[in-house]
Amino acid sequence: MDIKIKYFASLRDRMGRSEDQISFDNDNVTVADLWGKLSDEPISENILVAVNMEYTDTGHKLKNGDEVAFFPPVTGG
Amino acid sequence: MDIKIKYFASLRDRMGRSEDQISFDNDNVTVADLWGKLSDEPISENILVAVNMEYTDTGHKLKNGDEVAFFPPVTGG
Amino acid sequence: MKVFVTKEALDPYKEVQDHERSALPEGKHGGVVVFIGAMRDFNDGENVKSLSLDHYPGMTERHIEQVCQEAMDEWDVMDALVVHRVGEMVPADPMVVVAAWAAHRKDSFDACRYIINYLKERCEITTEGKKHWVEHNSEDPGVTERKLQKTA
Amino acid sequence: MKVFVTKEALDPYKEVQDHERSALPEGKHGGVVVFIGAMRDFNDGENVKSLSLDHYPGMTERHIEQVCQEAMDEWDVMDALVVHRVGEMVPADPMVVVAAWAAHRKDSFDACRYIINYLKERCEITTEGKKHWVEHNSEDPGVTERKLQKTA
Repeated sequence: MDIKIKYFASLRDRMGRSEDQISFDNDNVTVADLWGKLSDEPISENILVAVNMEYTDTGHKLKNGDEVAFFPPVTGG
Repeated sequence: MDIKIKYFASLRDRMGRSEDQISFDNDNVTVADLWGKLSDEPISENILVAVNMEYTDTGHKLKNGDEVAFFPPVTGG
Repeated sequence: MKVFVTKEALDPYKEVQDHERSALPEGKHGGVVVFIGAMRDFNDGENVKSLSLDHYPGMTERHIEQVCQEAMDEWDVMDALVVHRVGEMVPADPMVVVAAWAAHRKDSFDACRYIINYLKERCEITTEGKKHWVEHNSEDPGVTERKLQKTA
Repeated sequence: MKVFVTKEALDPYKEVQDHERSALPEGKHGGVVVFIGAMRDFNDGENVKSLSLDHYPGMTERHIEQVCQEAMDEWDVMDALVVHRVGEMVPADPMVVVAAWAAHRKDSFDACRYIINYLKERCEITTEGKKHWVEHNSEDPGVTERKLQKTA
Protein backbone atom coordinates (compact mmCIF):
# COMPACT_ATOMS: atom_id res chain seq x y z
CA MET A 1 0.00 0.00 0.00
CA ASP A 2 1.05 3.60 -0.66
CA ILE A 3 1.35 6.23 2.07
CA LYS A 4 2.00 9.95 1.63
CA ILE A 5 3.85 11.75 4.43
CA LYS A 6 4.05 15.49 5.26
CA TYR A 7 6.41 17.18 7.73
CA PHE A 8 5.78 20.57 9.31
CA ALA A 9 7.85 23.29 11.02
CA SER A 10 11.03 22.15 12.77
CA LEU A 11 10.36 18.53 11.80
CA ARG A 12 10.74 19.50 8.17
CA ASP A 13 14.16 20.96 8.94
CA ARG A 14 15.14 17.86 10.85
CA MET A 15 14.06 15.54 8.03
CA GLY A 16 15.53 17.80 5.36
CA ARG A 17 12.36 17.46 3.25
CA SER A 18 8.68 18.37 3.42
CA GLU A 19 7.12 15.22 1.98
CA ASP A 20 7.72 11.51 1.50
CA GLN A 21 5.95 8.76 -0.39
CA ILE A 22 6.41 5.20 0.84
CA SER A 23 5.09 1.82 -0.28
CA PHE A 24 4.62 -1.19 1.99
CA ASP A 25 4.21 -4.77 0.87
CA ASN A 26 2.06 -5.79 3.79
CA ASP A 27 -1.15 -4.22 5.08
CA ASN A 28 -0.39 -4.36 8.78
CA VAL A 29 1.36 -1.03 9.33
CA THR A 30 0.85 1.48 12.16
CA VAL A 31 2.01 5.10 12.36
CA ALA A 32 4.83 3.91 14.64
CA ASP A 33 5.93 1.35 12.02
CA LEU A 34 5.87 4.08 9.39
CA TRP A 35 8.06 6.35 11.53
CA GLY A 36 10.56 3.50 11.90
CA LYS A 37 11.01 3.53 8.12
CA LEU A 38 11.37 7.32 7.97
CA SER A 39 13.85 8.02 10.75
CA ASP A 40 16.52 6.31 12.81
CA GLU A 41 15.47 8.30 15.87
CA PRO A 42 12.56 7.08 17.97
CA ILE A 43 9.38 9.15 17.57
CA SER A 44 9.13 11.82 20.26
CA GLU A 45 6.25 11.61 22.72
CA ASN A 46 5.36 15.20 21.88
CA ILE A 47 5.05 14.92 18.14
CA LEU A 48 1.49 15.27 16.87
CA VAL A 49 0.26 12.93 14.16
CA ALA A 50 -2.67 13.36 11.80
CA VAL A 51 -3.97 10.73 9.40
CA ASN A 52 -6.11 12.17 6.61
CA MET A 53 -6.21 15.50 8.49
CA GLU A 54 -7.53 14.07 11.75
CA TYR A 55 -5.31 13.89 14.82
CA THR A 56 -4.61 10.36 15.99
CA ASP A 57 -1.96 8.35 17.84
CA THR A 58 1.03 6.26 16.80
CA GLY A 59 -0.91 2.99 17.16
CA HIS A 60 -3.25 4.04 14.32
CA LYS A 61 -3.35 1.36 11.58
CA LEU A 62 -2.79 2.74 8.09
CA LYS A 63 -4.68 2.00 4.87
CA ASN A 64 -3.67 2.33 1.24
CA GLY A 65 -3.74 6.00 0.14
CA ASP A 66 -3.55 7.50 3.65
CA GLU A 67 -1.89 10.89 4.11
CA VAL A 68 0.10 11.08 7.34
CA ALA A 69 1.27 14.43 8.78
CA PHE A 70 3.78 15.01 11.58
CA PHE A 71 3.90 18.26 13.60
CA PRO A 72 6.27 19.40 16.31
CA PRO A 73 4.48 19.82 19.67
CA VAL A 74 3.57 23.55 19.97
CA THR A 75 3.66 25.86 17.01
CA GLY A 76 1.79 29.04 16.45
CA GLY A 77 1.55 31.91 14.02
CA MET B 1 -23.87 84.60 43.18
CA ASP B 2 -24.77 83.09 39.81
CA ILE B 3 -25.11 79.36 39.19
CA LYS B 4 -25.62 77.63 35.86
CA ILE B 5 -27.52 74.30 35.89
CA LYS B 6 -27.64 71.50 33.29
CA TYR B 7 -30.05 68.55 33.19
CA PHE B 8 -29.38 65.30 31.33
CA ALA B 9 -31.44 62.40 30.02
CA SER B 10 -34.76 61.68 31.76
CA LEU B 11 -34.16 64.55 34.20
CA ARG B 12 -34.32 66.96 31.32
CA ASP B 13 -37.72 65.57 30.37
CA ARG B 14 -38.91 65.80 33.96
CA MET B 15 -37.78 69.41 34.31
CA GLY B 16 -39.05 70.35 30.86
CA ARG B 17 -35.79 72.19 30.08
CA SER B 18 -32.08 71.46 29.64
CA GLU B 19 -30.57 74.42 31.49
CA ASP B 20 -31.26 76.93 34.23
CA GLN B 21 -29.50 80.03 35.48
CA ILE B 22 -30.15 81.06 39.09
CA SER B 23 -28.86 83.87 41.29
CA PHE B 24 -28.59 83.73 45.06
CA ASP B 25 -28.26 86.73 47.38
CA ASN B 26 -26.29 84.84 50.01
CA ASP B 27 -23.07 82.85 49.58
CA ASN B 28 -23.99 79.88 51.77
CA VAL B 29 -25.65 77.56 49.28
CA THR B 30 -25.20 73.79 48.86
CA VAL B 31 -26.24 71.58 45.94
CA ALA B 32 -29.20 70.44 48.07
CA ASP B 33 -30.27 74.08 48.63
CA LEU B 34 -30.01 74.67 44.88
CA TRP B 35 -32.19 71.66 44.13
CA GLY B 36 -34.82 73.05 46.57
CA LYS B 37 -35.09 76.13 44.36
CA LEU B 38 -35.34 74.09 41.16
CA SER B 39 -37.89 71.45 42.03
CA ASP B 40 -40.71 70.80 44.48
CA GLU B 41 -39.75 67.13 44.67
CA PRO B 42 -36.98 66.05 47.01
CA ILE B 43 -33.73 65.13 45.26
CA SER B 44 -33.52 61.41 44.62
CA GLU B 45 -30.77 59.45 46.35
CA ASN B 46 -29.73 58.08 42.98
CA ILE B 47 -29.26 61.31 41.06
CA LEU B 48 -25.64 62.06 40.24
CA VAL B 49 -24.35 65.59 40.67
CA ALA B 50 -21.31 67.22 39.12
CA VAL B 51 -19.99 70.67 39.95
CA ASN B 52 -17.69 72.09 37.29
CA MET B 53 -17.54 68.65 35.64
CA GLU B 54 -16.44 66.77 38.76
CA TYR B 55 -18.81 64.40 40.54
CA THR B 56 -19.64 65.48 44.06
CA ASP B 57 -22.43 65.16 46.64
CA THR B 58 -25.43 67.24 47.58
CA GLY B 59 -23.62 68.79 50.57
CA HIS B 60 -21.13 70.49 48.22
CA LYS B 61 -21.01 74.27 48.86
CA LEU B 62 -21.35 76.34 45.71
CA LYS B 63 -19.34 79.39 44.57
CA ASN B 64 -20.19 82.17 42.16
CA GLY B 65 -19.94 80.97 38.54
CA ASP B 66 -20.26 77.24 39.32
CA GLU B 67 -21.81 74.95 36.72
CA VAL B 68 -23.93 72.22 38.29
CA ALA B 69 -25.06 69.17 36.30
CA PHE B 70 -27.68 66.60 37.31
CA PHE B 71 -27.79 63.08 35.79
CA PRO B 72 -30.26 60.27 36.30
CA PRO B 73 -28.62 57.25 37.99
CA VAL B 74 -27.59 54.84 35.21
CA THR B 75 -27.47 55.94 31.59
CA GLY B 76 -25.48 54.50 28.77
CA GLY B 77 -25.00 54.88 25.05
CA MET C 1 -4.15 58.21 23.38
CA LYS C 2 -6.80 59.84 21.24
CA VAL C 3 -10.35 60.54 22.40
CA PHE C 4 -13.07 62.49 20.69
CA VAL C 5 -16.81 62.90 20.40
CA THR C 6 -18.36 63.68 17.05
CA LYS C 7 -21.73 64.56 15.55
CA GLU C 8 -20.56 63.39 12.12
CA ALA C 9 -21.17 59.90 10.71
CA LEU C 10 -18.50 57.59 12.13
CA ASP C 11 -16.33 55.35 9.96
CA PRO C 12 -14.82 53.19 12.69
CA TYR C 13 -12.40 51.24 10.48
CA LYS C 14 -11.01 54.41 8.96
CA GLU C 15 -10.53 55.98 12.40
CA VAL C 16 -8.63 52.95 13.67
CA GLN C 17 -6.46 52.71 10.54
CA ASP C 18 -5.71 56.44 10.48
CA HIS C 19 -4.73 56.44 14.12
CA GLU C 20 -2.58 53.34 13.71
CA ARG C 21 -0.74 54.88 10.76
CA SER C 22 -0.16 58.24 12.42
CA ALA C 23 0.50 57.28 16.03
CA LEU C 24 1.84 53.72 16.23
CA PRO C 25 5.44 52.86 15.31
CA GLU C 26 5.62 50.17 12.61
CA GLY C 27 6.24 46.58 13.63
CA LYS C 28 6.10 47.16 17.40
CA HIS C 29 2.59 46.07 18.34
CA GLY C 30 1.57 42.44 18.09
CA GLY C 31 -2.11 43.09 17.89
CA VAL C 32 -5.05 45.40 18.25
CA VAL C 33 -8.48 44.65 19.65
CA VAL C 34 -11.27 46.82 18.28
CA PHE C 35 -14.80 47.05 19.61
CA ILE C 36 -17.41 48.70 17.42
CA GLY C 37 -20.82 49.35 18.93
CA ALA C 38 -23.61 49.75 16.40
CA MET C 39 -27.18 50.94 16.74
CA ARG C 40 -29.72 48.13 16.70
CA ASP C 41 -33.23 48.46 15.33
CA PHE C 42 -34.73 46.98 18.47
CA ASN C 43 -34.32 47.49 22.21
CA ASP C 44 -36.07 45.50 24.94
CA GLY C 45 -38.38 44.00 22.32
CA GLU C 46 -39.40 47.32 20.78
CA ASN C 47 -38.59 48.58 17.31
CA VAL C 48 -36.34 51.62 17.24
CA LYS C 49 -36.36 53.90 14.20
CA SER C 50 -33.97 56.59 15.38
CA LEU C 51 -31.98 57.56 18.41
CA SER C 52 -30.48 60.72 19.77
CA LEU C 53 -27.34 60.57 21.88
CA ASP C 54 -26.62 63.50 24.11
CA HIS C 55 -23.38 64.23 25.96
CA TYR C 56 -21.86 66.77 28.31
CA PRO C 57 -19.09 68.47 26.32
CA GLY C 58 -15.91 68.64 28.33
CA MET C 59 -16.92 66.21 31.07
CA THR C 60 -17.56 63.35 28.64
CA GLU C 61 -14.16 63.65 26.97
CA ARG C 62 -12.42 64.04 30.33
CA HIS C 63 -14.00 60.87 31.66
CA ILE C 64 -13.29 58.83 28.54
CA GLU C 65 -9.65 59.89 28.80
CA GLN C 66 -9.63 58.93 32.46
CA VAL C 67 -11.01 55.46 31.67
CA CYS C 68 -8.37 54.99 28.93
CA GLN C 69 -5.64 56.07 31.30
CA GLU C 70 -6.82 53.56 33.89
CA ALA C 71 -6.66 50.80 31.27
CA MET C 72 -3.17 51.89 30.22
CA ASP C 73 -2.02 51.90 33.84
CA GLU C 74 -3.48 48.46 34.48
CA TRP C 75 -2.34 46.64 31.33
CA ASP C 76 0.67 46.83 29.05
CA VAL C 77 -1.02 48.83 26.30
CA MET C 78 0.84 50.93 23.77
CA ASP C 79 -2.02 53.15 22.68
CA ALA C 80 -5.80 53.53 22.85
CA LEU C 81 -8.39 55.24 20.68
CA VAL C 82 -12.01 56.08 21.49
CA VAL C 83 -14.41 57.86 19.14
CA HIS C 84 -18.02 58.29 20.23
CA ARG C 85 -20.77 59.45 17.93
CA VAL C 86 -23.46 61.71 19.40
CA GLY C 87 -26.54 63.39 17.95
CA GLU C 88 -29.21 61.84 15.76
CA MET C 89 -28.65 58.38 14.31
CA VAL C 90 -30.50 55.51 12.67
CA PRO C 91 -30.20 51.70 12.97
CA ALA C 92 -26.89 50.17 11.82
CA ASP C 93 -25.01 53.42 12.42
CA PRO C 94 -21.74 52.85 14.28
CA MET C 95 -22.01 54.60 17.66
CA VAL C 96 -18.65 54.03 19.26
CA VAL C 97 -15.27 52.56 18.46
CA VAL C 98 -12.66 51.53 21.02
CA ALA C 99 -9.23 50.24 20.01
CA ALA C 100 -6.31 49.08 22.17
CA TRP C 101 -2.89 48.24 20.76
CA ALA C 102 -0.42 46.08 22.67
CA ALA C 103 2.56 43.79 22.24
CA HIS C 104 0.48 40.86 23.55
CA ARG C 105 -3.11 40.17 22.74
CA LYS C 106 -4.27 39.50 26.27
CA ASP C 107 -3.48 43.11 27.19
CA SER C 108 -5.37 44.38 24.13
CA PHE C 109 -8.44 42.33 25.01
CA ASP C 110 -8.47 43.29 28.68
CA ALA C 111 -7.91 46.99 28.02
CA CYS C 112 -10.47 47.28 25.21
CA ARG C 113 -13.11 45.50 27.26
CA TYR C 114 -12.39 47.60 30.34
CA ILE C 115 -12.66 50.84 28.38
CA ILE C 116 -15.99 50.10 26.69
CA ASN C 117 -17.45 48.81 29.92
CA TYR C 118 -16.58 51.75 32.11
CA LEU C 119 -17.16 54.24 29.34
CA LYS C 120 -20.78 53.10 29.33
CA GLU C 121 -20.99 53.54 33.05
CA ARG C 122 -19.39 56.86 33.61
CA CYS C 123 -19.16 59.05 30.56
CA GLU C 124 -22.33 61.12 30.64
CA ILE C 125 -23.60 59.97 27.28
CA THR C 126 -27.34 59.66 27.45
CA THR C 127 -29.69 57.92 25.10
CA GLU C 128 -33.09 59.14 24.02
CA GLY C 129 -35.39 56.83 22.07
CA LYS C 130 -38.25 58.25 20.06
CA LYS C 131 -40.70 57.78 22.90
CA HIS C 132 -38.79 57.31 26.08
CA TRP C 133 -35.38 57.36 27.67
CA VAL C 134 -33.54 54.09 27.33
CA GLU C 135 -31.49 53.25 30.38
CA HIS C 136 -29.00 50.50 29.78
CA ASN C 137 -27.51 48.09 32.19
CA SER C 138 -23.87 48.14 31.24
CA GLU C 139 -22.89 45.18 33.38
CA ASP C 140 -20.32 42.93 31.75
CA PRO C 141 -19.20 40.09 33.98
CA GLY C 142 -16.08 39.54 31.89
CA VAL C 143 -14.40 42.72 33.02
CA THR C 144 -11.93 42.64 35.86
CA GLU C 145 -13.72 43.69 39.00
CA ARG C 146 -12.63 47.05 40.22
CA LYS C 147 -14.16 49.48 42.63
CA LEU C 148 -15.26 52.63 40.87
CA GLN C 149 -14.59 55.97 42.41
CA LYS C 150 -17.64 58.00 41.54
CA THR C 151 -15.94 61.17 42.74
CA ALA C 152 -13.21 62.06 40.29
CA MET D 1 -19.20 31.92 9.23
CA LYS D 2 -16.38 32.65 6.81
CA VAL D 3 -12.88 31.19 7.11
CA PHE D 4 -10.03 31.38 4.68
CA VAL D 5 -6.26 31.26 4.38
CA THR D 6 -4.51 33.51 1.90
CA LYS D 7 -1.04 34.13 0.52
CA GLU D 8 -2.04 37.64 -0.57
CA ALA D 9 -1.46 40.78 1.50
CA LEU D 10 -4.26 41.03 4.05
CA ASP D 11 -6.36 44.18 4.51
CA PRO D 12 -8.08 43.23 7.76
CA TYR D 13 -10.43 46.23 7.97
CA LYS D 14 -11.65 45.69 4.43
CA GLU D 15 -12.27 41.99 5.09
CA VAL D 16 -14.33 42.75 8.18
CA GLN D 17 -16.32 45.51 6.46
CA ASP D 18 -16.96 43.43 3.34
CA HIS D 19 -18.14 40.47 5.38
CA GLU D 20 -20.37 42.65 7.55
CA ARG D 21 -21.99 44.23 4.50
CA SER D 22 -22.54 40.96 2.67
CA ALA D 23 -23.44 38.58 5.51
CA LEU D 24 -24.90 40.51 8.45
CA PRO D 25 -28.46 41.87 8.40
CA GLU D 26 -28.57 45.63 9.05
CA GLY D 27 -29.34 46.88 12.53
CA LYS D 28 -29.38 43.47 14.23
CA HIS D 29 -25.97 43.24 15.86
CA GLY D 30 -25.06 45.50 18.74
CA GLY D 31 -21.36 45.16 18.30
CA VAL D 32 -18.38 43.46 16.78
CA VAL D 33 -15.05 42.65 18.38
CA VAL D 34 -12.14 42.44 15.98
CA PHE D 35 -8.67 41.12 16.74
CA ILE D 36 -5.89 41.88 14.29
CA GLY D 37 -2.57 40.17 14.82
CA ALA D 38 0.38 41.92 13.20
CA MET D 39 3.95 40.86 12.61
CA ARG D 40 6.40 42.44 15.03
CA ASP D 41 10.00 43.28 14.17
CA PHE D 42 11.26 41.50 17.27
CA ASN D 43 10.68 38.17 18.97
CA ASP D 44 12.22 37.03 22.25
CA GLY D 45 14.64 39.96 22.10
CA GLU D 46 15.83 39.27 18.55
CA ASN D 47 15.24 41.41 15.49
CA VAL D 48 13.09 39.80 12.85
CA LYS D 49 13.32 40.96 9.24
CA SER D 50 10.96 38.52 7.61
CA LEU D 51 8.83 35.54 8.43
CA SER D 52 7.36 32.65 6.54
CA LEU D 53 4.11 31.11 7.70
CA ASP D 54 3.34 27.62 6.54
CA HIS D 55 0.04 25.77 6.85
CA TYR D 56 -1.56 22.44 6.03
CA PRO D 57 -4.16 23.19 3.37
CA GLY D 58 -7.44 21.54 4.23
CA MET D 59 -6.63 20.66 7.83
CA THR D 60 -5.95 24.28 8.81
CA GLU D 61 -9.25 25.56 7.42
CA ARG D 62 -11.16 22.65 8.94
CA HIS D 63 -9.74 23.35 12.38
CA ILE D 64 -10.33 27.09 12.19
CA GLU D 65 -13.96 26.37 11.28
CA GLN D 66 -14.19 23.94 14.16
CA VAL D 67 -12.88 26.55 16.62
CA CYS D 68 -15.38 29.13 15.29
CA GLN D 69 -18.21 26.64 15.61
CA GLU D 70 -17.23 25.95 19.23
CA ALA D 71 -17.34 29.69 19.95
CA MET D 72 -20.72 30.02 18.26
CA ASP D 73 -22.07 27.08 20.27
CA GLU D 74 -20.75 28.52 23.53
CA TRP D 75 -21.77 32.17 23.14
CA ASP D 76 -24.64 34.00 21.51
CA VAL D 77 -22.74 35.03 18.39
CA MET D 78 -24.42 35.93 15.10
CA ASP D 79 -21.42 35.45 12.84
CA ALA D 80 -17.65 35.00 12.82
CA LEU D 81 -14.89 35.70 10.33
CA VAL D 82 -11.29 34.46 10.31
CA VAL D 83 -8.73 35.28 7.65
CA HIS D 84 -5.17 34.02 8.11
CA ARG D 85 -2.26 35.17 6.01
CA VAL D 86 0.40 32.58 5.14
CA GLY D 87 3.60 32.71 3.10
CA GLU D 88 6.34 35.32 3.26
CA MET D 89 5.76 38.50 5.23
CA VAL D 90 7.61 41.45 6.74
CA PRO D 91 7.20 43.40 10.00
CA ALA D 92 3.93 45.33 10.41
CA ASP D 93 2.10 43.02 8.00
CA PRO D 94 -1.29 41.94 9.35
CA MET D 95 -1.14 38.15 9.87
CA VAL D 96 -4.61 37.27 11.07
CA VAL D 97 -7.98 38.87 11.62
CA VAL D 98 -10.76 37.44 13.78
CA ALA D 99 -14.17 39.12 14.07
CA ALA D 100 -17.23 38.10 16.10
CA TRP D 101 -20.59 39.84 15.78
CA ALA D 102 -23.24 39.60 18.51
CA ALA D 103 -26.23 41.36 19.96
CA HIS D 104 -24.32 41.93 23.21
CA ARG D 105 -20.70 42.89 23.50
CA LYS D 106 -19.76 40.35 26.16
CA ASP D 107 -20.51 37.54 23.71
CA SER D 108 -18.42 39.24 21.02
CA PHE D 109 -15.45 39.63 23.36
CA ASP D 110 -15.60 36.08 24.69
CA ALA D 111 -16.02 34.49 21.26
CA CYS D 112 -13.30 36.54 19.55
CA ARG D 113 -10.83 35.81 22.32
CA TYR D 114 -11.64 32.13 22.34
CA ILE D 115 -11.17 31.84 18.59
CA ILE D 116 -7.79 33.55 18.40
CA ASN D 117 -6.54 31.63 21.41
CA TYR D 118 -7.44 28.16 20.19
CA LEU D 119 -6.64 28.99 16.61
CA LYS D 120 -3.06 29.56 17.72
CA GLU D 121 -3.04 26.26 19.52
CA ARG D 122 -4.60 23.93 17.04
CA CYS D 123 -4.57 25.15 13.48
CA GLU D 124 -1.36 23.80 12.01
CA ILE D 125 0.06 27.17 11.08
CA THR D 126 3.78 27.08 11.65
CA THR D 127 6.25 29.92 11.84
CA GLU D 128 9.73 30.00 10.40
CA GLY D 129 12.08 32.86 11.28
CA LYS D 130 15.09 33.61 9.13
CA LYS D 131 17.36 31.50 11.26
CA HIS D 132 15.28 29.20 13.36
CA TRP D 133 11.78 27.97 14.05
CA VAL D 134 9.90 30.19 16.42
CA GLU D 135 7.63 28.28 18.76
CA HIS D 136 5.11 30.43 20.55
CA ASN D 137 3.41 29.88 23.81
CA SER D 138 -0.17 30.75 23.03
CA GLU D 139 -1.39 30.71 26.60
CA ASP D 140 -3.93 33.43 27.37
CA PRO D 141 -5.24 33.27 30.93
CA GLY D 142 -8.25 35.42 30.01
CA VAL D 143 -9.92 32.72 27.97
CA THR D 144 -12.57 30.52 29.53
CA GLU D 145 -10.93 27.30 30.59
CA ARG D 146 -12.00 24.41 28.49
CA LYS D 147 -10.60 20.98 27.99
CA LEU D 148 -9.26 20.56 24.50
CA GLN D 149 -9.91 17.41 22.57
CA LYS D 150 -6.78 16.84 20.56
CA THR D 151 -8.48 14.13 18.61
CA ALA D 152 -11.09 15.69 16.36
